[in-house]
Amino acid sequence: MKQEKSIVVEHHNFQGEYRILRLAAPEVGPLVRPGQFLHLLIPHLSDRILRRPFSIYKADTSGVSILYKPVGRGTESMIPLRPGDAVDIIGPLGNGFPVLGNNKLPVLVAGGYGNAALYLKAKESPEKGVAFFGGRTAEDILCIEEFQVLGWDVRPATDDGSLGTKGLVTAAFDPWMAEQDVESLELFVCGPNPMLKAMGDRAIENDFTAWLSMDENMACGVGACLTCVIKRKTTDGWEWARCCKDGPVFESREILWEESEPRNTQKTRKKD
Amino acid sequence: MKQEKSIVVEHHNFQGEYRILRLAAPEVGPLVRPGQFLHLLIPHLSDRILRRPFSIYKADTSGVSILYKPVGRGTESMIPLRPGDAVDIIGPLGNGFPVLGNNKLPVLVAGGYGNAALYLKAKESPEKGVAFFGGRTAEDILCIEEFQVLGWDVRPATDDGSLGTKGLVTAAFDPWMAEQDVESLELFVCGPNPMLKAMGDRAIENDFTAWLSMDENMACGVGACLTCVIKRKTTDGWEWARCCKDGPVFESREILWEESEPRNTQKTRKKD
Amino acid sequence: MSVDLSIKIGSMVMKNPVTVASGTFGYGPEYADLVDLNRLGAITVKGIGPEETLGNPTPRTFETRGGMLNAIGLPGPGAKGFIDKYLPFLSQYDVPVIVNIWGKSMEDYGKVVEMLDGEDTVSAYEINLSCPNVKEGGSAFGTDTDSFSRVIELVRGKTQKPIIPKLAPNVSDIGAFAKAAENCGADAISIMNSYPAMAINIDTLEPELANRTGGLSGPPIKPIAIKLVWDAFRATTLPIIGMGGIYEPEDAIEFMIAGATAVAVGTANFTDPSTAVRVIDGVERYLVAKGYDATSDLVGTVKA
Amino acid sequence: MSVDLSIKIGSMVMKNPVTVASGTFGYGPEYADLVDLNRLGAITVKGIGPEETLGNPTPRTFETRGGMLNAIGLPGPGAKGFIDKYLPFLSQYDVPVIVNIWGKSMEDYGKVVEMLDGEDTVSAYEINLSCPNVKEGGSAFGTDTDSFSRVIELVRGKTQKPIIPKLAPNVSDIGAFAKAAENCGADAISIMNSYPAMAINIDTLEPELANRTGGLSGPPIKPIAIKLVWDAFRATTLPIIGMGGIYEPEDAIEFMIAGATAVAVGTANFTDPSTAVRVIDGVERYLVAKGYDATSDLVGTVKA
Ligand SMILES: Cc1cc2nc3c(=O)[nH]c(=O)nc-3n(C[C@H](O)[C@H](O)[C@H](O)COP(=O)(O)OP(=O)(O)OC[C@H]3O[C@@H](n4cnc5c(N)ncnc54)[C@H](O)[C@@H]3O)c2cc1C
Ligand SMILES: Cc1cc2nc3c(=O)[nH]c(=O)nc-3n(C[C@H](O)[C@H](O)[C@H](O)COP(=O)(O)OP(=O)(O)OC[C@H]3O[C@@H](n4cnc5c(N)ncnc54)[C@H](O)[C@@H]3O)c2cc1C
Ligand SMILES: Cc1cc2nc3c(=O)[nH]c(=O)nc-3n(C[C@H](O)[C@H](O)[C@H](O)COP(=O)(O)O)c2cc1C
Ligand SMILES: Cc1cc2nc3c(=O)[nH]c(=O)nc-3n(C[C@H](O)[C@H](O)[C@H](O)COP(=O)(O)O)c2cc1C
Ligand code: FES
Ligand code: FES
Repeated sequence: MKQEKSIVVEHHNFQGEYRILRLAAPEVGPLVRPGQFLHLLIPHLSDRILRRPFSIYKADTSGVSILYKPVGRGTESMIPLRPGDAVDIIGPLGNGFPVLGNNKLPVLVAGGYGNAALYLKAKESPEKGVAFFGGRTAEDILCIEEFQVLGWDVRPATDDGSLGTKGLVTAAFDPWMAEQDVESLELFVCGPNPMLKAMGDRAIENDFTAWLSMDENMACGVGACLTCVIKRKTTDGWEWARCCKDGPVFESREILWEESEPRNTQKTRKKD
Repeated sequence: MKQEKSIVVEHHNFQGEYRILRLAAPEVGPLVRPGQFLHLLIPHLSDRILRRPFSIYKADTSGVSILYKPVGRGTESMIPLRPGDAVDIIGPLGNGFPVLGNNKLPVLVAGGYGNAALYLKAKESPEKGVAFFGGRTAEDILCIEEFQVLGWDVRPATDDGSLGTKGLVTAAFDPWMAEQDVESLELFVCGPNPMLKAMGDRAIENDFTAWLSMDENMACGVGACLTCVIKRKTTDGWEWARCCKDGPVFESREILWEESEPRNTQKTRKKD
Repeated sequence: MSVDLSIKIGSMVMKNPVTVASGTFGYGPEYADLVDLNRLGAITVKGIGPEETLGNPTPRTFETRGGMLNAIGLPGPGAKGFIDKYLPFLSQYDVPVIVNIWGKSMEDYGKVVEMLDGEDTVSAYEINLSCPNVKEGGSAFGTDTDSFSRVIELVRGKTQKPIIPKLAPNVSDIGAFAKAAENCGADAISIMNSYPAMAINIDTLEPELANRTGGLSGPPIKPIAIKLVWDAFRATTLPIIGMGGIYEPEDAIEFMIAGATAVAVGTANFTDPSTAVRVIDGVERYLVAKGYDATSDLVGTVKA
Repeated sequence: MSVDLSIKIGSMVMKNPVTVASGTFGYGPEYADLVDLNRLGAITVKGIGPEETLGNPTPRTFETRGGMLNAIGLPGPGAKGFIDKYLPFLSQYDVPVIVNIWGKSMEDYGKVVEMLDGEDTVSAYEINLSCPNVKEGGSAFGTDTDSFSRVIELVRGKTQKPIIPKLAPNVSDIGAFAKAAENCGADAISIMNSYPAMAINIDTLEPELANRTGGLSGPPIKPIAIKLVWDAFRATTLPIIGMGGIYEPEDAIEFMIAGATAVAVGTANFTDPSTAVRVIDGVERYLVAKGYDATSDLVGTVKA
């Protein structure tokens, strides 16, 4: 974990509303493992004091990239960033995804910016399995070709049927799962909480492993403030675990879902 | 007085650190009289809530211009303004300079952005007299040629002697005054408070009229908050007068200077 | 589609729940070129004492991060001067006038009401018991429930018009003051005045305000004000006029959900004089969008 | 050219006057990768109670205009857990450790001190009498001088180490609490805790925090904190640890001029973990530039 004044190298529209921001960050870049995130101080956002967390989409020794969607005051304020601008980042943060178990078939499941969070995992994974990507429309499904180039079998699902299966990601996943040797599956999931819960439930029912990258509001990002806690099961009940430090990735069996309807913290609409 | 979403037409360096900002403002422009000012809401200055007052340098039916120097958080934040950007202004504010008395010789005295505040007066005045401009160096003395073109006899004074008389503006003014029919002089003064006081003292001692444009911190700019008050003499003492509404121009005899050393509110150094 | 924006504070009817905060809108004429005064729910004027007063020395205001400090100190024309200079102007408008009153002593409050009470244009009194910027009275009355109550009782004895004590924010239990106001016959309460605060120039070592301390207002205090309104709402049945950092319609709506029947736009007038009208329009849009019939349906609906 | 930055709080020597505010810096290890802990004047850890506790449900924080609300609610490992999990780490550093302690009852405060007092690594206790986010104790102790005094006396009876009551800001007369702390044998006082506040989501009508209300911290509260420090400074001879919205060296200097012997960097750690070190360097530069020999020369020098 480092704090670094990174420099914008590239910043432009990626797809739909998503934008890509590439940062020169020679201190942070080399440390990144798949599933980790950055805590970014948005420049000139002088009436907001908190950093914003973003999954690390790509990283190498020279720096990092993120994919983001302007959804609020902070992300909107990032739009004018230009090459050469300085951006203060802390990272890499969180423990990221574990390495694939022996004799497991890796399955990626993503929604929203989850695709970005899974790219490094997809790249690193020695085995290339199946990737289920969900979104509202075709426009919301990011990076399909990139995953295909890496050798993944990508199966999109869209609410409006504009790409792949019509429906939630589960509509594509469930029939596929029915034909698998389920115990050999190992899932890496990043998306809105309802998707995480749906996949976690399937993992528990069907006895496979599912690593869920949890999305909680954060203040410090380093484990100090106890904002981002989720309930983690213990032998005799539960304890709080910090998403930023103990997560964001947890195995499905660790998580005690609080509400019948998990709160979707992935914002989709703009508001101030 | 109008509130208007003006549009930046031109914005660039003028001289030294001074910048010129021209705004399309068809509602405010036509109302302007010499010596009035604008109250400007600096865009994107989201952690500062107060407007900033600026003398109106030029105005016509299409809009207004100001000359300003970046000296602090607000004025620094104006630098990135580009043609096409919207700027919320309220103006014209204040009562401005009165018309020249009969058989009077008009004399302009200015320091800092005072030159900008006097330009419209110089233009409007039927008689063109003498203009004394003071500054630290030649760079600080604005618009000499523009005043000359209008027919004014410009007499600069600089602290370092890089232009005109070496010394304060009084070093140029006093010897000149000694040779005049002083009672026929009518002064229009805009500059730092010590300059205003110096000229006011001379007016009182020598029995001529001096209109002083006072510079006080402002909040509302329209007379509502009672921030910008100065002491105005009354028959039996003094009362508060609002610089923004009752001023900014007062005759030298109206002003009760509070301190032996008047506080210089014209900022010269940058600080946050 | 149409929603009833009007509210009542005692006998005073406001056509919408939005007034301006005392001291941020002068006596009416100052903003008349920029704001259609007839749009406002009420005009609340700068504090009026029994006599003409000078207020504090300068500097009187200072800009802080996101907000401002003021120590204007209640200069003004006094009740008689106000009647002569400003009431004729205000009487031209179809808007209730709330006169904010203050005194250095308990008796002063009574005196100013006696002087104003015959004027039809005066619709209600907001009793400033919380000015952080005058040595005598003001804040002292606002932080002690006994003297607080006595001022309200005294004013109550002098007028049939609605009286609205303005509470001090720097107390541990605002509910106690809300209840005291109710018990003493007040018609509503205003929350909050600016918060006692200070800024020091580190070059000169001098306070930035001549009065040394002042009141913090604007966006920084909004979350404090929301909590005070909610606390008071649960302690009293009196209507509350909520204020503190209202800049957008959403801010006003938040105050109303917390328990404010009406709101006042203060410091925002300096930033953008169109704020009050924008807030009125935005509150109306929100009520329509949410399907409410009347402003009152929203008041105190916080799910807490 | 060289200036003595060190200060003393009772028997505790700090090599410079800058610590971190409890709850914003974890227990030490969390920021150790980003901040050279040995540079700090002291490390103040998150509030420790006698037992392991869970704190409040989520959401626990909310960003407001220019600041934030928190209602973390004092989760933590308890005194025993703290000793086992964090003291070994903290003992590696050459920095005094101030343990912020809290309790639901008066006895709790005594218990936690008893459990910690044998540990050499614990240098001092900051007694949290002002947490806005726990129902029992906390704030209630901080807004009533009697129970405030009794907690301090009780803790005083259990330890020789410096004790530093942390005062609640939502009181009318902070001086009374400062004096009470002095009379009860405290070694210093801390001012201020976050200010009781609230935010409501206008779409859902729900409070933004699960706890409904929380504490406002960050830049918005600085002018309030400066005034409280100045008020307390004139009421007591105890050293004051000032905090509330310190983001830049200039902010810390302003607190010191107002009367703070030391300062704590809180919410700013979230924005920029390098703040505390930047503040230390900036204070030193300022003292050198102004020709002071020691930090203490600056304390309380406001010309007011
Ligand atoms: C571990 C993690 C990884 C993320 N990765 C990505 C990514 O790769 N791409 C992307 O577009 N977004 C990502 N997000 C979400 C991103 O942080 C939010 O979109 C962003 O914080 C919204 O900020 P805003 O100021 O635009 O919105 P606002 O709504 O104005 O923000 C208001 C407040 O809410 C908080 N907040 C709002 N939404 C979220 C959220 N979903 N999670 C946490 N805090 C939130 C903000 O921190 C802020 O304090 C990630 C979030 C987490 C926790
Ligand atoms: C009637 C009038 C006319 C003016 N005309 C011009 C002009 O033509 N050109 C020009 O460059 N400047 C002019 N000024 C000064 C200009 O308003 C200040 O330079 C500006 O307010 C500084 O803002 P800042 O945010 O950059 O500085 P900061 O120091 O960051 O501002 C901090 C606060 O101090 C106040 N403040 C600081 N300096 C002044 C000042 N001199 N007068 C009033 N308030 C101040 C600001 O309003 C703000 O609230 C004029 C001021 C007045 C009162
Ligand atoms: C410049 C100024 C002058 C004020 N004068 C008064 C006053 O005379 N009487 C009063 O009760 N409140 C006065 N106030 C307080 C406001 O009415 C209001 O309670 C406070 O500013 C909080 O609201 P805001 O944040 O919207 O400004 C004044 C506030 C400001 C900023
Ligand atoms: C997330 C968070 C947690 C806090 N936890 C504690 C705590 O456990 N004990 C305590 O005394 N103060 C606690 N505080 C208050 C801070 O120590 C500090 O007094 C307050 O935030 C004001 O300083 P600041 O504006 O610099 O943050 C907490 C503040 C925040 C923001
Ligand atoms: S965000 Fe602070 S502990 Fe996770
Ligand atoms: S600035 Fe408000 S009265 Fe002049």
